[in-house]
Amino acid sequence: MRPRPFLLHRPNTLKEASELLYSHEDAKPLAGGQSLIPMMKLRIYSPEEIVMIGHLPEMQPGVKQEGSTIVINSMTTHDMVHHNELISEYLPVLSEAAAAIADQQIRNRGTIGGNIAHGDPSTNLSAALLALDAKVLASGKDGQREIPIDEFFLDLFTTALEPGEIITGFKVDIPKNSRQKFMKITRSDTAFPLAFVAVNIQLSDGVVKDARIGLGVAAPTPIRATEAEEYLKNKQLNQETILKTAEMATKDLEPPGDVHASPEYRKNLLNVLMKRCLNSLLEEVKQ
Amino acid sequence: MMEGLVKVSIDINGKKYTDDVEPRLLLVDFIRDIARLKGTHIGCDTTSCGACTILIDGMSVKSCTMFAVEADGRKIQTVESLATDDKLHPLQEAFWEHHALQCGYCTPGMLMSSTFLLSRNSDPTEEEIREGIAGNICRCTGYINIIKAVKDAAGKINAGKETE
Amino acid sequence: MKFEGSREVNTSAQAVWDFLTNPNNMAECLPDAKSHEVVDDKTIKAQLKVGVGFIKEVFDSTISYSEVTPDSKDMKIKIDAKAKANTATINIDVHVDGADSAAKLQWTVDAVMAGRLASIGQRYISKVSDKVIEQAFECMMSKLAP
Amino acid sequence: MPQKAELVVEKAPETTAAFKYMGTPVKVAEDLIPLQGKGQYLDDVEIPGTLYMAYTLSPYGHAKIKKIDTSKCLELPGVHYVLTGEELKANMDPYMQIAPPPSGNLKDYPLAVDKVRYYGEPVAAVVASNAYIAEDAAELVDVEYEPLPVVTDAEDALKEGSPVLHDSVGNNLVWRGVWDLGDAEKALKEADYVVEDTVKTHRYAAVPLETSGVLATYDQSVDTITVYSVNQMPMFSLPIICGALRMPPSKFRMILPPNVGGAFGGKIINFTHITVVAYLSKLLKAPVKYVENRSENIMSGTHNNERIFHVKLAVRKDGRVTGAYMKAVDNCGAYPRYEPAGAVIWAQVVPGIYDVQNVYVDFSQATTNKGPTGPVRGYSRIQHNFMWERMMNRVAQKLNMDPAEVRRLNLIKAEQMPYEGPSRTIYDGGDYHKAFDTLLDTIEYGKWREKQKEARKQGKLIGIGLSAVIDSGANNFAQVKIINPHFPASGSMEVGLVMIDQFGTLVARTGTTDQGQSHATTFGQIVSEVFNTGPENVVFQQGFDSISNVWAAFSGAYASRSAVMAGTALYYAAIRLKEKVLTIAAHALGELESDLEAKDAAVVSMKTDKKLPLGDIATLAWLDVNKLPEDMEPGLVSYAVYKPDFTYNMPDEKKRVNNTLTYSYAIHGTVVEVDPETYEMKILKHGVVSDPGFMINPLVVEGQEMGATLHGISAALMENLEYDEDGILLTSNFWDYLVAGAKHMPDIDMKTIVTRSTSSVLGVRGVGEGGGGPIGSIVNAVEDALQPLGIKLLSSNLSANELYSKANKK
Repeated sequence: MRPRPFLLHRPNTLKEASELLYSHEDAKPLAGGQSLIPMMKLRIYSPEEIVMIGHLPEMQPGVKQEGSTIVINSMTTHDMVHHNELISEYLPVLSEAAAAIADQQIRNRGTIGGNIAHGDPSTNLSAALLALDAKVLASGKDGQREIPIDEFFLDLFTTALEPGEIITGFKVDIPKNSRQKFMKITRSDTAFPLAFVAVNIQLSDGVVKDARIGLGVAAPTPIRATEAEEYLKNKQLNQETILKTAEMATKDLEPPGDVHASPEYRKNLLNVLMKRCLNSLLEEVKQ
Repeated sequence: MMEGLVKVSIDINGKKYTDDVEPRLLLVDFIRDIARLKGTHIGCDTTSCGACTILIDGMSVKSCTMFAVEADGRKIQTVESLATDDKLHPLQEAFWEHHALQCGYCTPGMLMSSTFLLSRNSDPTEEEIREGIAGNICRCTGYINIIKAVKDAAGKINAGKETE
Repeated sequence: MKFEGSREVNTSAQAVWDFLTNPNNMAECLPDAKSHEVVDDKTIKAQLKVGVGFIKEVFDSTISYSEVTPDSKDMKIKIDAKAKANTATINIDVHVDGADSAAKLQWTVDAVMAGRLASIGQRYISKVSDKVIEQAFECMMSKLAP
Repeated sequence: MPQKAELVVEKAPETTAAFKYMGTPVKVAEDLIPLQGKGQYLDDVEIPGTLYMAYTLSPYGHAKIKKIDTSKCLELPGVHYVLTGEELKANMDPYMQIAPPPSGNLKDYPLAVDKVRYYGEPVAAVVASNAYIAEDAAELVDVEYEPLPVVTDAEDALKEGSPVLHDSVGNNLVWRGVWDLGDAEKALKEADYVVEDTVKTHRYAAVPLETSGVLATYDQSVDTITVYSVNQMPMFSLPIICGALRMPPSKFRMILPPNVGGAFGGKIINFTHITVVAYLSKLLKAPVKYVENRSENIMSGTHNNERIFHVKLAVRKDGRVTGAYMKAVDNCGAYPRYEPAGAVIWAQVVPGIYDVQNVYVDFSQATTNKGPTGPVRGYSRIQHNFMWERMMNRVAQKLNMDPAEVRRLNLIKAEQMPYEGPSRTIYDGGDYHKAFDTLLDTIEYGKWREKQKEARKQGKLIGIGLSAVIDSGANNFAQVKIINPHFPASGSMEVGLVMIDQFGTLVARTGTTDQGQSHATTFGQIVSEVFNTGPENVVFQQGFDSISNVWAAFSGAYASRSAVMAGTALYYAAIRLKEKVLTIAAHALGELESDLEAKDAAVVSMKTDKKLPLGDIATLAWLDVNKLPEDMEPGLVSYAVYKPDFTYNMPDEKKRVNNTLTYSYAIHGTVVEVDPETYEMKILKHGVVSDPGFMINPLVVEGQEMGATLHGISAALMENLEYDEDGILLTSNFWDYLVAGAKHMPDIDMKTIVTRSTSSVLGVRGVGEGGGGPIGSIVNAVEDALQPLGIKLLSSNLSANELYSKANKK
């Protein structure tokens, strides 16, 4: 299948791109296109105008350390996120999440900015960035702003980006004494995932000082398990607390259902993944 | 600026192809219908099957999930680039040796994914090969012979390197 | 696909009923209407841009009232909506009752979604149609009793 | 000319060792073409000025078409034409139906007329100057529908009061037939136990990686339509199409490009596309191309028969099954395009691999609001094989026996071969016990049973499952006469042509349509063998062409018939040609024919060592023809049509007939582990032991068996066509219709044991359709794994989601 026609814009600057997107309500930015183009080919989504942004200088792939912060540019591909040394070292949950996206070809082309801008609860990186308390760097016609990831996902396919705003990158403070894990269950690499979980806990002498948990395909948006995070704080990580955390993280969820997973089954998977993530971190600590 | 037809110029296998195209023209259609290189195939609508896999600036991508305009000014390799002077690429040799194809429809995509894999990992394990071709569907062979062929080709390429 | 909803309003059942049965009020509350036209006292034609987030389709829709029964305050609303490769047929049973300043509006929906979005968007489609209808009633009730 | 009977005895040696070129894993020369991206598949065929067609599809499962407005569509620049069912109805006849009336009264057109009956049914066909515009235009066809009640379940469809799909039929019954073979009633009465259960096989599709497609052109100068298609049985489809279009087959040229991207049965009922595109090309006097997109291929490109069985087995105390009584209902979707053939084709494998002579089957097929069904790898037999394998496990459970033991007890014995089944199928040799025992060794059955005990103590869910398939091949079309005695087809045939060109090159042609089965190399080996010369001297013509290539009316690659049918025809043709070559050489050399032999592209005298190259013989035969023996016809062309004797060639009043010429078989064993929390299933071990008969090229045969194994694994664990209650297909593309990838395919331990086929000339059996083998072993293994949870499985498709819901229902 082939996409419906659209008008193409190839702006020269980020500012120009923002202005275009602001003034053309039905325009959509195109980054790596790995989410967008398949939807356009199936004709379930057909923007009237496309604004190419992948070539803009401000967006070019790159990961760098600025003091205690890692900055990831928007066009950094999943494959780059997966293999980047800084990310593997300091933000392994993000690296693991990127590695688990679809297949090699899609990881070679899909970008972190496009992935997050999509506002889809089934994108791996959203859970990882929630767990890492990332900041989304957005550029609009009135300038730059930082949006805390907690405030970014508003509803299904709906984000906090204002008209004309484009994600230029992400900032993540390097967590201290952090243990991180990403786990996912999917029937097939390019299929809609069944469930995934991203965990980032700060440990001191086996006691959890802080915890952030991102859940995927758990709700209309990527979400955190805030109650469970609260519970886990200042607790020793052990079988009992792990079970309780998993239960609290999932008990009130109403995940979407489809032919591959009922809401109940998805809930169960999230619970199991939650336990497995924490258990695997517990194992790591023991070693 | 807003554009109707767009001039696109793409280097495919060392040859430059230029045409005015609709912005929505998929790269795979550019390769097949404008460059008239028919080795790159279409097998699905959802970026799942990998029959259209090519290398763009050395990276494997699915050419059905890119617009031709996105490839403007870039270098592409398709399956037609693998054999040189009628000499098969080691991967092609190994696919032949192991009967790693039946209908051959997935084969160009499989070869391009494998080429990328070996460019990055010269000695992949069986598991790494499975991961490397996870984005390519084959309905005929059951994959086992493909995995064997990729492993074998890696061995031969490495042996070749050592003797150089 | 079936779902239901209700809303309590600080006004009389009669006021709710009168407001609801006037298609002009409904027309003002159609979510994401690109255009609308009240054809007669039982029919609205509208172009509705419905979807989730940025994924939206424009549906040519006909909304018609039938079996309007003032005595029991029951009526049926039928929505026939058609877009490229997608159609929806939605039947809503509406009932109003309740005391003077505590009316209750109740609706039950039976929706048949057909086409590509119904096939591909199975995970979300029930939530969307549920939400669209709820929004329309919410909008009307808040106009009636802000 | 030699008689066939003599050939069988004299020329087909008993053992592989007797052959030089056949029986060896020759590398597949034609693989080199697609390997370099040089293959020519349908979509690669280009004709200047080609227009493109796209369909407008039904969004509903069942709805009345109230009005079609094409005005907006026609306004779009680049649009040439819009075709609707109304126009087709006025200009063509509905397709021939296999079933007799009343269901034979069904009116089937390639575009919906008056109403749509399944989700994705083509409603209009739009022709435009390119594929992009055609797709845009197809969306602008404005169809007004009135939704109708939907029926998706076959048993519901046969109930009184169910929505009726085809008014001209009056109800949803396609065909019903009863087989009363032996005395099942008596067996049940006398049984120690009656084991009863319901078994269900699910709906999945062939999904070859290349979808179906058509390119048609109309040549006014000769008033002929030329169609390039990927149809697997072009000459069988031709009368169906030409009958509907009211034109003589001789004015309709069928071509298959040299490469077809897989088929697996899924490229047979695509004659609907061919009809529409051919019609349009003639109407518009322009080449028209259509290539299915993946969604179209999944929605309507051939689903397999979804079947429900209600079974009672008569069982003796010792585990011997003495009879079977069953009611089976097929859900054959909205249009029975190849059905009800599936309602008899199962009878190729009535008792499976087990010695059961008393079988009663009451079989019905129903139309429903799902996509049309047709042959899918293992067509109609895998359902039946699956039923047997599930029921064997039920017997084991009932008697508290090891399921392997129950099977061993009931297997047909080697000394019973050739075995005549209750429906007069003749199983052509084999050693089922040896294959079965080899399989148990291969998967280390005993060891895994021990491991399973240990695992259960630790709360792990490990299960072991076994299953078998009879992979019947080279069908006898007479079986369709069970459905309709007037159906004009019986037996089987295939044609081979072998010639030597002017330069002495051997050329071979046959009517089969290669879709990845390596015909060129395999058939080249046969010709090589006869002429005792290397395959480099043989050219096999790839692709099919009803004008320039050979064909028989049943020609094609389906029903695992190519090696058996075309192989034999070529073998005969080659032998006939060799006779002529030797005669010419004897005349030229002045020697006795009996002193000469063909060798290395020449004829050599065993007496004098004199040698005459084939090139020289070709010169005599084609050019210097006055030097030929007196009265000899010039040229070096030999043509043979092979029509096998099935012994029981036609059905009798009890519906008994030998349905097929060869019956290869495979035993599968699977060890699975089910995750007790997520219910994900992982195959720890999978073994296959098959008996393909003599293998002309073991590399190719093993490739086919491996592919069939993949299809079975994918069908059991992934592929599922699921419809909602409104008849909307929820798995309409590869995001939701999941097919196995490299990560899903476990290592397969594959072994072959070879016994010659007693019924085929070369000793080969048809292979490659045993797609159902792993389905039974996987379902049995998963149920075995879940035994501690007391979960019983019903269907041939498993998902973790379903297992979870079963585990948490109690």
